[in-house]
Amino acid sequence: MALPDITLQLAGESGEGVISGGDILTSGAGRAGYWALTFRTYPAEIKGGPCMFQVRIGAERIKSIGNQTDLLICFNQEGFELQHATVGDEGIVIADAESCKVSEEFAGRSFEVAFSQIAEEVSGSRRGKNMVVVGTVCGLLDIDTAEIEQLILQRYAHKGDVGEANIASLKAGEKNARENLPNVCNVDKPGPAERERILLSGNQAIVAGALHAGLNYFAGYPITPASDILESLAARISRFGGVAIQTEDEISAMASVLGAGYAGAKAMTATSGPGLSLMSELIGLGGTAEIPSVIIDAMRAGPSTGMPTKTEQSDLNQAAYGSHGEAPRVVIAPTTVDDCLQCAVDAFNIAETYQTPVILLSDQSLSHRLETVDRPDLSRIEVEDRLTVADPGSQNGSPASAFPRYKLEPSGISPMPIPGTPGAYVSTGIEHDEQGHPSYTAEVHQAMQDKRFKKLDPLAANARVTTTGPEKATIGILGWGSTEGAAVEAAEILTAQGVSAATFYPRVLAPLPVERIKAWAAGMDAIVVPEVNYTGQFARMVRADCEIPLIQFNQITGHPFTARQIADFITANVKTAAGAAV
Amino acid sequence: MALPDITLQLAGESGEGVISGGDILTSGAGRAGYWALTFRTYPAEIKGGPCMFQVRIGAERIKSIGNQTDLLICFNQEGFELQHATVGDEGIVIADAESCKVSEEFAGRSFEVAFSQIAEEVSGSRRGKNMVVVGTVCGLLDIDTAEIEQLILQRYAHKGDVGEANIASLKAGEKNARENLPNVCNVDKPGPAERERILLSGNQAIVAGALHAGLNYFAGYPITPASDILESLAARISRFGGVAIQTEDEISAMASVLGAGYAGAKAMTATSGPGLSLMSELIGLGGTAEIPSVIIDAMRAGPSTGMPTKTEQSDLNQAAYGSHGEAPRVVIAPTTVDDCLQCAVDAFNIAETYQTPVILLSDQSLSHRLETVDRPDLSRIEVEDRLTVADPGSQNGSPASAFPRYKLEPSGISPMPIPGTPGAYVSTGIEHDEQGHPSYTAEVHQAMQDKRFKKLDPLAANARVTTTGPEKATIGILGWGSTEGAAVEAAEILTAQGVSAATFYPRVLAPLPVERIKAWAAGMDAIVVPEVNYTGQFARMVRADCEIPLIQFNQITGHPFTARQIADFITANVKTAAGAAV
Amino acid sequence: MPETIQRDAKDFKSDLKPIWCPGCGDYGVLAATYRAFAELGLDPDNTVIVSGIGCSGRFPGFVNSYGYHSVHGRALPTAMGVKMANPDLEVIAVGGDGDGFAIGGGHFPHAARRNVDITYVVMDNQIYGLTKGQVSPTSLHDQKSPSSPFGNTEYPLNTMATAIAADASFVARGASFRAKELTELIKAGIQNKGFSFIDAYSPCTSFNNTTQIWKDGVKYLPEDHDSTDRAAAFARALEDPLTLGVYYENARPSMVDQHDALKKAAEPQTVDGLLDGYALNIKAAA
Amino acid sequence: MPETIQRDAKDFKSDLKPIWCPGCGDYGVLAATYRAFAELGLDPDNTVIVSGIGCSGRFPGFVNSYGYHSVHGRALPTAMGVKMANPDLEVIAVGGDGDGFAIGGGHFPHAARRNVDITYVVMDNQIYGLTKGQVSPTSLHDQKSPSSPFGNTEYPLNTMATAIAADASFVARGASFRAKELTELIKAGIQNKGFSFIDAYSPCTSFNNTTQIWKDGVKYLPEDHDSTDRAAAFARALEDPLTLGVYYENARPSMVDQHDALKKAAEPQTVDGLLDGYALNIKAAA
Ligand SMILES: Cc1ncc(C[n+]2csc(CCOP(=O)(O)OP(=O)(O)O)c2C)c(N)n1
Ligand SMILES: Cc1ncc(C[n+]2csc(CCOP(=O)(O)OP(=O)(O)O)c2C)c(N)n1
Ligand code: SF4
Ligand code: SF4
Ligand SMILES: [Mg+2]
Ligand SMILES: [Mg+2]
Repeated sequence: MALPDITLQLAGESGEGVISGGDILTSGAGRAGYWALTFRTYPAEIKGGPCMFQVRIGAERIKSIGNQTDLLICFNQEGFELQHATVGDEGIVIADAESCKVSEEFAGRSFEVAFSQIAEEVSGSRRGKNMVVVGTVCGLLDIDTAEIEQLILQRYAHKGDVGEANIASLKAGEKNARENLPNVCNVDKPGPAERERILLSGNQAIVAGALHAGLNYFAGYPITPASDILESLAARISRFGGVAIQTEDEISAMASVLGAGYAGAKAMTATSGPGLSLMSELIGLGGTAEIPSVIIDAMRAGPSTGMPTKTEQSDLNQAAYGSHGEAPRVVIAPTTVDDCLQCAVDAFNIAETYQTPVILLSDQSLSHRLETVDRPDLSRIEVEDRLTVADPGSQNGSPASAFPRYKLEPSGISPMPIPGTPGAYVSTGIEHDEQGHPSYTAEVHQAMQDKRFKKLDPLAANARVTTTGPEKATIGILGWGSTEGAAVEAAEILTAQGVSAATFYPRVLAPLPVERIKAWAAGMDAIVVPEVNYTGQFARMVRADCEIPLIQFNQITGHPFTARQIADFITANVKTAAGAAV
Repeated sequence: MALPDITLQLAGESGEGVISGGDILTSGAGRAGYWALTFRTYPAEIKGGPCMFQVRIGAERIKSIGNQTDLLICFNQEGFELQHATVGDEGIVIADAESCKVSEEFAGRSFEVAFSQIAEEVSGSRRGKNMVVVGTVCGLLDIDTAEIEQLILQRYAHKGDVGEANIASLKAGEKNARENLPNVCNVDKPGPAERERILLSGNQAIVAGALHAGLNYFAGYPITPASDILESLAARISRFGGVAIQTEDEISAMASVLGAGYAGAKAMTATSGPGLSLMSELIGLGGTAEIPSVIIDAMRAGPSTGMPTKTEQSDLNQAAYGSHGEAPRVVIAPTTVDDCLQCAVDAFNIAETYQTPVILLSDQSLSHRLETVDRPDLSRIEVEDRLTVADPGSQNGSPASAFPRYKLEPSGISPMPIPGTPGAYVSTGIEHDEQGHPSYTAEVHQAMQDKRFKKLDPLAANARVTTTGPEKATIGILGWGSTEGAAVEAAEILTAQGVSAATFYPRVLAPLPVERIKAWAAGMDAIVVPEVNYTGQFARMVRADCEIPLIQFNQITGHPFTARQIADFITANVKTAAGAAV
Repeated sequence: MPETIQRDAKDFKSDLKPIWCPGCGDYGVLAATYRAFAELGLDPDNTVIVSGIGCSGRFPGFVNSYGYHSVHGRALPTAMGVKMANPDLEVIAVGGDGDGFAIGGGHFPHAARRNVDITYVVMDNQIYGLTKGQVSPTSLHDQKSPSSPFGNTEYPLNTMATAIAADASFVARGASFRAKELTELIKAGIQNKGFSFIDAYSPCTSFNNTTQIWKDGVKYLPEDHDSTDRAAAFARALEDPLTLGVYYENARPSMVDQHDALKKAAEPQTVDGLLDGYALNIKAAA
Repeated sequence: MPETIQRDAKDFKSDLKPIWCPGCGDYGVLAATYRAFAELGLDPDNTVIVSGIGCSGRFPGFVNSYGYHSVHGRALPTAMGVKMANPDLEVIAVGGDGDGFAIGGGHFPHAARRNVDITYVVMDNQIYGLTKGQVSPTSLHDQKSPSSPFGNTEYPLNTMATAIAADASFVARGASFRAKELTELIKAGIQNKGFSFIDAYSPCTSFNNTTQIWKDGVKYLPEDHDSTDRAAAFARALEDPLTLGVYYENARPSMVDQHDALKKAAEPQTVDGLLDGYALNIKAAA
């Protein structure tokens, strides 16, 4: 019987082409019409060390990393040792004949292929081992290799015969699999694609979204897993007329982003937790001086230096509350790769419209996973610009350098003059009156805090939310960020078990959409909040403001949730009002 | 009729001796057996500008700044203009005859005294104006000036005749008041003192407490209102064998404090909001590497640079959550000046016992208010030290530099070797195993986060709480920090009005004493949380963890609450279950 | 190019009265700045003054131009952001010795290395004025202050040497009480395409009143000083610190120039073009 | 004073195997450090190695001594805290060029000014190794990297010039592949009472493989170089950057010395004595 989708892992040593093999396989499967979503682990060493590439592919859109490994391909013994525990009860293991012995428990569902040897035979070099692996997978799953051959030719165009050698290995792997491993595993064939699709990572999607929104100033400091945003922009932003600068640290990056935003640019930085912490003071300045800015935080596992290559959703507190005093800012979290693109645009639109810092919380798993998504129609993704000053003279006519930059408008949003045009004023983080002049009276402070916080209210009411399932359900899953796919699948699993379940994923987390959460929650018998963190940061925010009972599901393995983990937690732990375990 | 206490204000121009006059008056009243508590405002200018000194004195311990001014002394017209609105319905105004005209509304309760002229007559210089003012107050309130004369002689010992001249002015002011303003206002005479008393500020009390706890390394960067902690320690820590260092910024200060703590010192830094924000990343390191440290945050009004000379309780979020990932730390808040001393000792005891950063949240009003308090008996304030290693060999005996520093003990607290003694290990903010070696497995991460968080549990259960009022009451006031005095007085006001009221002030805010709050809350019909901040940071923490309904009272005037403000808020806004407004 | 409007120093005065103490050197730096701006014919709407926190940090409020009062120590990276976002703006960064060399000191060498096109004027009073008189990185060894009651244990930072080591493209020292010369330095700094650093002695009359000593002690670099000789400039910087003048100049491509070159060399692209790079030319299974 | 135990370089090897790439220069610096420690007879229990984050930041883990792996850029202030808290400890700070001169660059001049008694060894590979190859402050102009695909627009920081401008009391340059000389430099740095800075070229074989160029290019300062002449040292620092040796020395009281003097001069006090200063000698009203 063919599976609706299949989760496969390539496990080996860094340097053996595990990752490049996985990349090409994913691309090839994508071009062959499959949907795909990847996940990988990184070695602790700078170079070398064990690594693993996982891809789940199927005929329908893939929402999460997959509950277990259906097909494990081991490049070496260590790969087997480290990964075999993830293999499902009916999962298949294919091991390198030369270097890997599979244990007894896989008897009957493990096979050997002499990857290196095959490569050597057909190409004269053992280097093609990973292509034999890719070919093996194509043979097993009946994926046409034509597209992959193209990719190989492109990738190795400047490397002499390497392309041809790799293609030979690929085909040899495929042939061997078709001949010697028939019907070992099967996956549903995809139907015709309804739309164009693209394959990219969360970080790549953020870059595309930011550029679409009009990004023209980027400053950042390298940090895993955000560095490739800096690198990608360094390579291409000049083609869009902007600049990308690698600063001496994150404080400098954020300070310069605010300077650029003040000067009228659409400015962004990208970092991970440690950098976000360092930006705390300046994020407070941005909120107080009301300067648009976008901060991408690709979360990694904390605390402190923590586990830089692992994923976690543990920066929400820092994003929402990090900064002394009470400095308003907006926090948003994308849930999928295509949502990264949309949220990047949203981030700029919100930053510009509300004149505020916007922190976009992605995470390591989302930053670096490759996902096939429908190609977004950019012409339909609207871009907004800030309210500037049409005729400052009419509003000003006042003494030198005293434009009422912080005018108390009912909306809380005051027109912002851009240096180079009339309307000179001083932007400041000192408490200030409408002209930006320092003022320490109770009235001014109250009025300005009101202005800065209340202007964000429309976001709570109007920002985007995705929800699945019925309005009245036994189980509601409330979450944020990259866990959505797993949560939606978990709801499907529960529904299939006869327990009605729904999901609710707001994009804007601060300000929290309190009324909308309450309205949705009213239809749920019990609400579970799954978070890849220790304390349940989002659950605590929701309890603080919505005053509804929640059940936290917290897990900090450094890996994303699987749907099964969420469903199992609910089945094991949640008793509904009726008293029965779900 | 004599008042139980009286709130008086001196209002004038910086440079006229308003502050020094107020200081001496407060000291003199203190020596005469009165209790006192002061409050002042600062000019916006670096030098010059209007300033105001307020002191409330009485026969019983003073808990808060006073609900209104009972006696306003104006050094000049601006002083009157800026402060007269604070004068109560029966309050008296005494104005400088030369420079100040009092408005009609004070007819019958305003008096003129020619402060400068009297000074000039008796001392040959108008400089003694402030001493005439002090003498006037002594005359009005029948305070013996003998002690004040002593203080003047001490203060001006090295300044030639200035002391004598000032005493002449003082006495002339007193005489004039006794002769020309008899029975204008009266305050209860204090009874005999039961214990020795001292008069000091919150910052001074923190310094004393820290030194008592064994502080031997201090590093800080100047910032209002914390600078005087650095200055005071620079002047005296060498007498205690320690060092105080002014670093190049707060990041350096905090890094060095952690270095010193690691090396075995009792180490502390002191800052205000902007500095605390900058320390975010390193506080996370302290929590992760489990290094004892104490951070004093003298909160000022935010956000950003905000209003540096004004008070606010708005850094709680930053203190509790500031740092990416999830890094445990302890947050404590003293409520009075003597409690500052006790809490400083507590902070070190907690830091040492639990091997964690401890953030002590004071605020501008507490930092700089002078308060008469019973002299603490230092011999009864216990000092605790960290768990070090008696015989590392027995636990170690293992390879080079692999002492199990992070051993998973049931208490979560592992013995900490001190450099210079056997037990070498590497302290790190990378996720690590028991030996401190980097480790990124799910099991290690989970175990170490459990260790770091759960070791703090005893604090929530056992840390100090103060509470007043009955166990069952109509109104419960739940708060933190320097608002306690006003809250307790507000409860007294409500009680006097026939509404039973109680207060609950925990010292340790993170970890939150959830069970104890819940137990106390169970006896209250309604719970009000007064905070000098905008969003209700503590209320939100309590709701997140205790899931009890709360009524927030938030005010951001830059000034401390008065008891009346809290009582009035409750009367106006709180309806109890019975439905009737309180 | 808009027509140049004749301007007067007082056109650059804002409606806010400085809150500095009587005699504070910052008044002199402010006056020199007004004059420099006027003489260069700067347009207030096209000029941005960026500062950090300190007495000197209040500077932008007193100038009729755009201003940006950042947090403590971040004037330089902020100014870089302003300039790189809109290279047409004239960007001046100002601040104190603490702001620029203590908390903000980490940004200085990088602004210099990048040669970002801004002029940075430090009002150097060898003290923290706003926080009431603690020693700063430029305070003298053994100097007494509230935070060094037994005398400063640290040795002062040599700002000229630091700037020359960082290869700033224009390095000069002036003084608030030498208004004409300071005006010229500020003008020269603004005219230099690249990072210009002007350390302006500016006495703090309240907490470190060096007015008289400085007035008595200042002198100028000799006529024959070769400001293009880096080693010679450094040697000068080790001599009498009260020597004023242009210590060092090293004209080279500015940060704006370099990024302009990148932009010019780049082929324009669209985001759709970018997405093409991720496209899957899907072949649906038959 | 405990009796000096004869030690061997391998006594300083920890049980953790370095995770550096094959050929990484950091191995050489590590070996030189083991030898320097052994030759000086340091006691592992009395020695603390402090680092920030980077490939080089992993260093303390590989040494049998106390270690402290701080966050990125904070090795110097951390080391100051360790040393000032317990001056009997031998404190060595290590790190990368990014750690020390980008994010941590603001601490460097102050460590030098204070003359804190530590030895700071920077493994300078002119690249960010751990984050996979972006340019660092010491990267060359025009150098290509993932974050400078069209060539580095910035100019490299001259670490020798920077240290001399900051008046560090011992300033030297070595190289990982000149083990014997590097060992001597580290020993001399540790023996200097005050802030010793050693910039050790340490090639990154994975992201900026300068091994051959550096090996071919290095030379030494001439015999007659006068390391006590600051101006001359600076002039040297402007010459061929591949020149190794002790550039500059300026012996003066260290931070520990200065604070020791304060402690010695101070009259001991108790907290009760301190409280006496706040005492109210209350006269209760009759
Ligand atoms: C992060 C932070 N730390 C500390 C302060 C307090 N602070 C304000 S200005 C200043 C130093 C002022 O000295 P300087 O830069 O020399 O300026 P000056 O007042 O002398 O002109 C300090 C420490 C602050 N505002 N922010
Ligand atoms: C605050 C913060 N920002 C960024 C990083 C990411 N990061 C880790 S090491 C490093 C730079 C490494 O370069 P270098 O200091 O030269 O050391 P090397 O790896 O070359 O030895 C960076 C940017 C971090 N860990 N923390
Ligand atoms: S304190 Fe000093 S620097 Fe500040 S305004 Fe007064 S004189 Fe100027
Ligand atoms: S990446 Fe470079 S610096 Fe890091 S271990 Fe490898 S060779 Fe050394
Ligand atoms: Mg200064
Ligand atoms: Mg490096």
